[in-house]
Amino acid sequence: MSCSIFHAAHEDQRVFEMSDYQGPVARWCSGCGDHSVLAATQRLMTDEQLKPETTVFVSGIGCSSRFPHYMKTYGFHGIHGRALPIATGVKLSRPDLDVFVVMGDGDCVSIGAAHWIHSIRYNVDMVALLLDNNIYGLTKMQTSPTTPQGYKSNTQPYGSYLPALNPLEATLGVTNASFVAQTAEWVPAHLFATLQAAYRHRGFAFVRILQRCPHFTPDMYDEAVKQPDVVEILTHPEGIVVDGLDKIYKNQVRHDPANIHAARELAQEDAIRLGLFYRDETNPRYEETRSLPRRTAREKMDLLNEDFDHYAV
Amino acid sequence: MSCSIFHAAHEDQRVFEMSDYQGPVARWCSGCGDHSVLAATQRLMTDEQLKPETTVFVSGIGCSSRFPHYMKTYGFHGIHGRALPIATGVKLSRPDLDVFVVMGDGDCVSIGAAHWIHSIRYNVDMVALLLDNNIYGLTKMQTSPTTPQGYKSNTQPYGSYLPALNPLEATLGVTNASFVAQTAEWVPAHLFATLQAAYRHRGFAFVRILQRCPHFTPDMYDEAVKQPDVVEILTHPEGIVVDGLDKIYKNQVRHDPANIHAARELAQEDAIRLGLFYRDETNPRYEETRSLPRRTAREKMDLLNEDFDHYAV
Amino acid sequence: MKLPAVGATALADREPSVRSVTDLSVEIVSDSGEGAQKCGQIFGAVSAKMGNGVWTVEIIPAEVEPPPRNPAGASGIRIRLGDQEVTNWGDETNLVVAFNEQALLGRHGLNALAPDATVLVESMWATHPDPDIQKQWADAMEELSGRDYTIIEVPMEEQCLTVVDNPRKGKNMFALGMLCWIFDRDVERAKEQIAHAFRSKAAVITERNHQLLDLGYEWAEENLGFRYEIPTMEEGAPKVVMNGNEAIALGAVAAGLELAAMYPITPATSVSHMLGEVFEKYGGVVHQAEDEIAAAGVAIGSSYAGRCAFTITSGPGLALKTEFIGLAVMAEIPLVVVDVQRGGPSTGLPTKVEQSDLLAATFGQPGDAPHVVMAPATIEECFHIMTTARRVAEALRTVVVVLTDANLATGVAPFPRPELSAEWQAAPPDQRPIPGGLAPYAWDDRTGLSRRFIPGQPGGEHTLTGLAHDERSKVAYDSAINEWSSTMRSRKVAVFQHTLLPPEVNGDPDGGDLLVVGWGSTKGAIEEAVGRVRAEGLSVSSLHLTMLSPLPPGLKDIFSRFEKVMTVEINYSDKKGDPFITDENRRRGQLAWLLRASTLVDVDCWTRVLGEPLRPGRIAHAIRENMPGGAA
Amino acid sequence: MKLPAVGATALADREPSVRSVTDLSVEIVSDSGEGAQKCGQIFGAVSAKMGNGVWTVEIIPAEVEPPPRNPAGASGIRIRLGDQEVTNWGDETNLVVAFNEQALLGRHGLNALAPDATVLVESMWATHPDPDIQKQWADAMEELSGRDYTIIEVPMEEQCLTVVDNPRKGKNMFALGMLCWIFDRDVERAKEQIAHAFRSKAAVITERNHQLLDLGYEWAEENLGFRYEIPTMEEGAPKVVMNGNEAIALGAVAAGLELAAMYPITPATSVSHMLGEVFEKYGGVVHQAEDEIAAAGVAIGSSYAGRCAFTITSGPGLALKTEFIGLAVMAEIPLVVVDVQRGGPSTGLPTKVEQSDLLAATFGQPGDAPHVVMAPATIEECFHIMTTARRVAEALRTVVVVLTDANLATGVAPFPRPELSAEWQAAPPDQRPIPGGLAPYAWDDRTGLSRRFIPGQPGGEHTLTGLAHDERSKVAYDSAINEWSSTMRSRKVAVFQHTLLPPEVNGDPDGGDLLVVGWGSTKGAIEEAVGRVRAEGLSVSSLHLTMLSPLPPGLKDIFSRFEKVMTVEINYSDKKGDPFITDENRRRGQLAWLLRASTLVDVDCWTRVLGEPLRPGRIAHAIRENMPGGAA
Ligand SMILES: Cc1ncc(C[n+]2csc(CCOP(=O)(O)OP(=O)(O)O)c2C)c(N)n1
Ligand SMILES: Cc1ncc(C[n+]2csc(CCOP(=O)(O)OP(=O)(O)O)c2C)c(N)n1
Ligand code: SF4
Ligand code: SF4
Ligand SMILES: [Mg+2]
Ligand SMILES: [Mg+2]
Repeated sequence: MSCSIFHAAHEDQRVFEMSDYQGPVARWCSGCGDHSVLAATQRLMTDEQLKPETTVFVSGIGCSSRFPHYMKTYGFHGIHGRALPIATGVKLSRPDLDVFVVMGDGDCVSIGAAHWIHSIRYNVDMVALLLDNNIYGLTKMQTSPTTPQGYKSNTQPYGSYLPALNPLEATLGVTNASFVAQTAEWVPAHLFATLQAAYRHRGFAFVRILQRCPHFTPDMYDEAVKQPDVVEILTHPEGIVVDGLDKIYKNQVRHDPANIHAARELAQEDAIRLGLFYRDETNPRYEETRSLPRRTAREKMDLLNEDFDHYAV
Repeated sequence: MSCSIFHAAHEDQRVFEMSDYQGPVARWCSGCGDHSVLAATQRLMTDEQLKPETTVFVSGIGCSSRFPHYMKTYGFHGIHGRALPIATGVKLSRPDLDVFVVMGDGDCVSIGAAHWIHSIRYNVDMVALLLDNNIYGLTKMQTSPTTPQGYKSNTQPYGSYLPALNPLEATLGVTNASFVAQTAEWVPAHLFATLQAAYRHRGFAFVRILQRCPHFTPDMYDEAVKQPDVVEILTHPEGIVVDGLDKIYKNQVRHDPANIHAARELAQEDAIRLGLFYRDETNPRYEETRSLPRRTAREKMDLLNEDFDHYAV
Repeated sequence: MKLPAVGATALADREPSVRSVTDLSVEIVSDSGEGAQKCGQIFGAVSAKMGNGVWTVEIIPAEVEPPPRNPAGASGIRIRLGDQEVTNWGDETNLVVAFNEQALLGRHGLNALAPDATVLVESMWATHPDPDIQKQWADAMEELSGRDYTIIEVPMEEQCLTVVDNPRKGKNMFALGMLCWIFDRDVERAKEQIAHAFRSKAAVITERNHQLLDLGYEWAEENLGFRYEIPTMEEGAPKVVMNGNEAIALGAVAAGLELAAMYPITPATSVSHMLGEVFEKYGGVVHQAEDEIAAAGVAIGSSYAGRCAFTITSGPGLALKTEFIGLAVMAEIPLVVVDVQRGGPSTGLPTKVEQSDLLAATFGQPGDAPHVVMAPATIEECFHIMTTARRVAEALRTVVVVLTDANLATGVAPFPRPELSAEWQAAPPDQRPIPGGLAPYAWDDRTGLSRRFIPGQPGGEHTLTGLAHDERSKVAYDSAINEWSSTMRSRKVAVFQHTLLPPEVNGDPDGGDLLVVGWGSTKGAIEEAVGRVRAEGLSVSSLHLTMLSPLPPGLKDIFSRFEKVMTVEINYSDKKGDPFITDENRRRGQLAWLLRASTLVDVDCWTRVLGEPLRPGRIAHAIRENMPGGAA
Repeated sequence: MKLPAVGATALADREPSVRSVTDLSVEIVSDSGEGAQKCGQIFGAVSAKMGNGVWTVEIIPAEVEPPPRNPAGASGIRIRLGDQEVTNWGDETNLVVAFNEQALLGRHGLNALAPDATVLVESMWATHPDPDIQKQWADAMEELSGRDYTIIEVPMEEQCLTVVDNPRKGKNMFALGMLCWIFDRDVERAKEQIAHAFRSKAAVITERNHQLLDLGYEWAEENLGFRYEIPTMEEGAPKVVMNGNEAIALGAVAAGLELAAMYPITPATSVSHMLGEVFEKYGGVVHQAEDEIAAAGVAIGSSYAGRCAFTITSGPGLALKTEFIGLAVMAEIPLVVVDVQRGGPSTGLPTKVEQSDLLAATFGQPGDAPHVVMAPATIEECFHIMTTARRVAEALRTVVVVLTDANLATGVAPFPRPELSAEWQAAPPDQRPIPGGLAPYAWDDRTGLSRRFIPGQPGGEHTLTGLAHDERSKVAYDSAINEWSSTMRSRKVAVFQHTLLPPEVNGDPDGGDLLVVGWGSTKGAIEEAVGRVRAEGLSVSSLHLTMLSPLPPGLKDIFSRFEKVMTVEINYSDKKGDPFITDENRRRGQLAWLLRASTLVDVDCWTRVLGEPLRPGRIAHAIRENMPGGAA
């Protein structure tokens, strides 16, 4: 989102510290991946010097959706699955605001699926974060669409019946997708670089963040965390560039984010890949397409009188 | 769906004529593409000798969703956007029934989007027909997600603001997709062959049927109807085979329906392609995964007593 | 009685009989696509311009284009004319122009025609080459002959063919011509109106239609033996004529609403059609969302961001918005929800009128969700209520549900042109800094009111939530907080209730035998019925409620002055005396329920769900039947 | 008053004081993850086995694992013991075992502790290396000293370290040991129960827990100066002990339901956890749908196909099912909807009890949608009501909403083991041919009942629709059809109402000064309160309703025998005398509102939304305050 530039316009003497964005102590479990996403986001805001009063975090319901409460900005902790329509309304009538959306995997991919698909299509300029712990956290461990097949939960104690739905592949299948990336909460540098790229993207930036839930699924990303070799990093000058990451993550795959077909192939779950899968900034932003010159009350009344003329008896 | 075979099991002397499947005169506009889909479906049933009493047509709300009323089988004319969950419930508790779902583009792709995405994933054995006229018909010409960009409607009189959402690409992006085809209502032979392939597929068979709406969008498929050359036919021994079609449709593209990547590329809207994009019958059917031996009331009571023992004081 | 049209010569020189009336209904019925509605709209507009009271309502089949010549597929329009203002569609039709006998049969079957109605029917079918059609014609005439209709066969097709080669597209103007002669309408005015109606089309179209108009006029002059005369009113204050949905759309503009988030649904959609046309020039946006839930979410997001928005729908869509309405109430976000009621439950009767969403709109949200429900009674009120709704929603920081219905949505009538005021407009989002220490829900202990913070206001940063929260919008862990915040959300509605005035009694404020209470679109029909029975000497008055939740003050007091109180509504109630129906288990009209609970008065009800507006004659009949102490 | 635990030697030889009581509440509170709940469950089970009346209820924080040592994050369990059956969680806690002083502070803040409560609190924090913690401890003790608590410091950590290296995972068993000594519980039974509780874990776990149990027991024996004695009941009929959600789950099995379509939501989800475990062996399926709408759709599809299904949810989910409920009513498809109520509106108080979905469940559907709403009052009724609900839904071909709440869902108590009957089971889908000519809605004119056709039945082919339809399920074009089919859908509910018996009055059937009316989970608390005030000589009785729509017969008659009628509910109502609140605009309890509308009796209400079950003591107080003629 480029609104920060627009804000810079009317010059504002304030300089914001990290602490200017930090709300009350987060009430997530200790070790929860959400903590690192929160920290990275606060760092992003400091770097970009976003104004707390013109930044809005919208979320649904879930552990991850508590996110806005821990920011010192405007926040809208909505209802389960419906963060995106709310955010769309905010941005549609207030393009001057910076909008971030935080969703869980149940929130976005299950109950919120219709809004997710259609938000990709609207391409409203906002950052949409999917905090994917492959489980329903807040409601205490039920299967989510991204839960690996066979993984046991409280609703499916004999193991999930279906293969996990791949949010990247699905997103890349939707007409008008303009920014699709994946990162992991336990790779802070990559997480930050991804958030920054998403923020700077002009359009709907969808970021799937692999997130650990030590409380319910401590084993979920264990392998990926402990063995960097099972992870592949997508690299490209046009992609997400993180210096020095190759020291730990040896598997680097060059991928041009302009190539949708390659993106879709790479999105398959044969390996955990972090990076920018696809970006296309040429797609118009819906709120721009729809934005119109504002009228004064007077102007409106004159126009309204004209409209009434057509109905005059 | 293979249930007809299963039915054949308990031998049934009846032989069904087309008329055994024909309900009251359809109240669609004259020239509406829905008429031809109805005819093709009735012919399919005759060919496959489906039993009227074990066949269920489920639909949502819309012109196209009136479909079940015109069949002489069981039908469930549901509510807007929710045909798929209803059909899932029917098949889940009655795998012995043949289930067909008829949806409009607004019904399936707009309000029904979440169910559409998740039904692909469940892969319940049924035929899902998307009658796509790129418009809201019953409510009198509002923009639908598949309406071409710039096309004027009653809600968007200055032209649709967004590029049309491509249902094939989206479907192909969903994990567990098992049958994805496209046909056109004005090519009866291809329509029939596609319905037949869908019916015989064991799993969730998604068929997008390009459908004319002479009343509101007479021009929509005009070019494609008048100039066979703008249409490409996907051919492959494993695909949908229609003899003699090459006489009219010169553009034939060989495509192996086992190749998901090629399928996704071909699904792009650079040309109108008819045929089988993708098929994978190895995916388990959800209702089979979940099917369990039925218990007698007695057996259940004994089991229940055992369960109560765990709670005994 | 059935007379073939007398040959041209015959009438040429003798004067037609002129029937002078003060109130008359005309219908033009046809297959869909034959332009009957256009014909009626123009006729209505011309009549209004000439000073008659007018109410027109369209007859819309359930399918877009049902099979032709089909009783269930009749498409058309009714125009009711009067020497005074006309407030409703009336009782039965006195004059019918039918393009085929099957459409006519459809209307006959619905008892839409007066026993002595005059019918002008296309004659071609009688002699149609297809024997089945001839048979259908004969059977129809047989059936119709059971009533005292005066049936006149008119060779519309034959006549139109002299001007156009496809009469299907011309008959409506020929019919208009006939009506212009029969009612002595100013032909020039009619031609202007035609020109306006087809302004978007090529000029030749208008010309041809003018020719057809003249043709119909002349044919009638030469062949018809009767005319109608309806006194007109003085040209009073300037008027506008439109339907209720157009009034809602323009009302939204007048109210300063800038975002309409919707998902198509009959009969609400035409509001967005209208706004789709005009809204952008006001800087307004019609957002067609993927579903009704998203539409509500987008509207809420916009309101939260400082631009109060509205969402418009009908029953099934209202059901889907239930959860979001609860959120808006809990988080105190202003939201206007317009529900254009149709027949229910479920998909029900999508194109037909009903008033059965009242309880769902008021109590439909799980949890205790105090908010406001109001219903306009006239097309004019449809316009003004949008400003009221927006203001109340913002002042109370809550949801305002506006209940209109298919009757208002499709009914067309003139009303005094509003004197527009810039004051009606919403203020732009407040972006001033928030004074230090002020909380986002700094409820005034007494009133429950608080100042809304809008993103962009420095110092107002907070996270709004649908969880129980304290005045700082922090999630509530202390049990007392929930009790207190619930009290505050309820209190402000009570405060609003104190600003309301007791409704005015139509008839005798001092009381009488029976008080009829109504709400919404039935006002005109109820008051007309009450007028009739009062003329008969019955001691009956009526009361009409615009504010339904909270209810206005003084009701119990008013009710106490009447021996009996009865609501008249277009929703379902069990009929007294039906099998198994007792005073204990009887389902009552929805307003009756509300009134009983709040006043403890034994409010009776007379309701119907026939999928049509109530007819004043039937209401009058019901009143007579329900007079205390038995039928009058 | 605060006494440190007396040194081991001191007590060794003298007898502890034994406090003999008939009713006592114990709480174990801790940070989440310290096993307080497990400890309490085992203690409750053992106590029940020994013949005490028991009610346990868990204390669940709003977050999964809130920050440690945080008053708002207290996690734990309350166990109420009695010499008779215990029907509710009671008033305050008399004995508390706290793993840290902050959790204790949290409970203190919610007024959960009796003024003279005895507290056993972990002593390690007093001397914790972290000075902040020492400070917090000191401040807490300061705060607590304001009450007459008896605070005993217990070195739980220190003790447990002698057996385990991570006491966080052992303290709960140590605490259990202390409680076993204090209440003289049978240690062998306790060990069995431990073994059962950890059966899925390794044997060593059980062993270690047994050691810890003994350790706690011995420590208490040596160090505590008091014990409690609670008389036990005769071993009566065999009993089972479970919570309301487990009872719903087993009830669904008993009813022969084979498909539970759901989407997770607190506090309903544990029903599906239970069914997820056991349902498959019965041939049953738990389908976790993508959302609540789909869950309702899947259930409806299954019911339509001949296997009656149910869907389970809580407030926000009920809101989303609104449209589908309307369809099931309109198309006459049996459906059971279980709503485990929580605090609202919106997300509200997800883990807390409320009874505010009554009106939404009854009137929430746009259009007139007659259906049935019932509410179990006890855990035992949670089990049996599922069979009733399934049967009524199938017999009437309509929707039955079952309203339970978080209090029943999480409350655990023993009840007589049901005598299971195979009759309760649903019949397999009827697949017999349909007699020629029979219509899919062949309504019996008098009763509105009709035979349901199930796919697979030859000759029954038809298309079911949510559009208004005639008895052949054809879309209605004739206006009279809608009126008639609406009548039929309403009539069958009236017929059902005739099968109901008037509810029984608890107290004086002949009447008296005050009648308290309740519904759902509050029965135990209300009747206990009524018992207390009757003992004081007040003329008070109570009435509890299980059937809420339709209401049972005879209510008006019963009410007429009492000077005043008042509901007691866990939902919101304005308080009389509050600013701006008048008799006209007062929002009343939801049941009160229903009763006023149907009986026209001036039913008052006393309601609270504190996010906790009602306390009998507070109800008794409210009763005294509300006695006609002013406080007694
Ligand atoms: C309409 C509705 N349905 C269900 C719920 C219950 N609920 C709250 S959060 C949640 C899912 C949490 O999982 P996820 O979205 O993955 O977020 P996480 O807690 O894992 O971060 C559910 C089902 C709700 N609050 N509202
Ligand atoms: C919940 C709900 N929302 C909206 C509607 C109104 N509605 C009926 S059909 C329809 C869409 C029709 O378009 P489509 O699905 O493409 O079917 P078509 O008529 O074109 O065949 C809509 C919006 C409804 N009946 N229910
Ligand atoms: S439950 Fe999991 S997702 Fe939720 S806060 Fe704890 S660790 Fe994080
Ligand atoms: S409106 Fe279009 S889709 Fe509907 S019936 Fe007519 S032609 Fe078919
Ligand atoms: Mg999750
Ligand atoms: Mg369509």
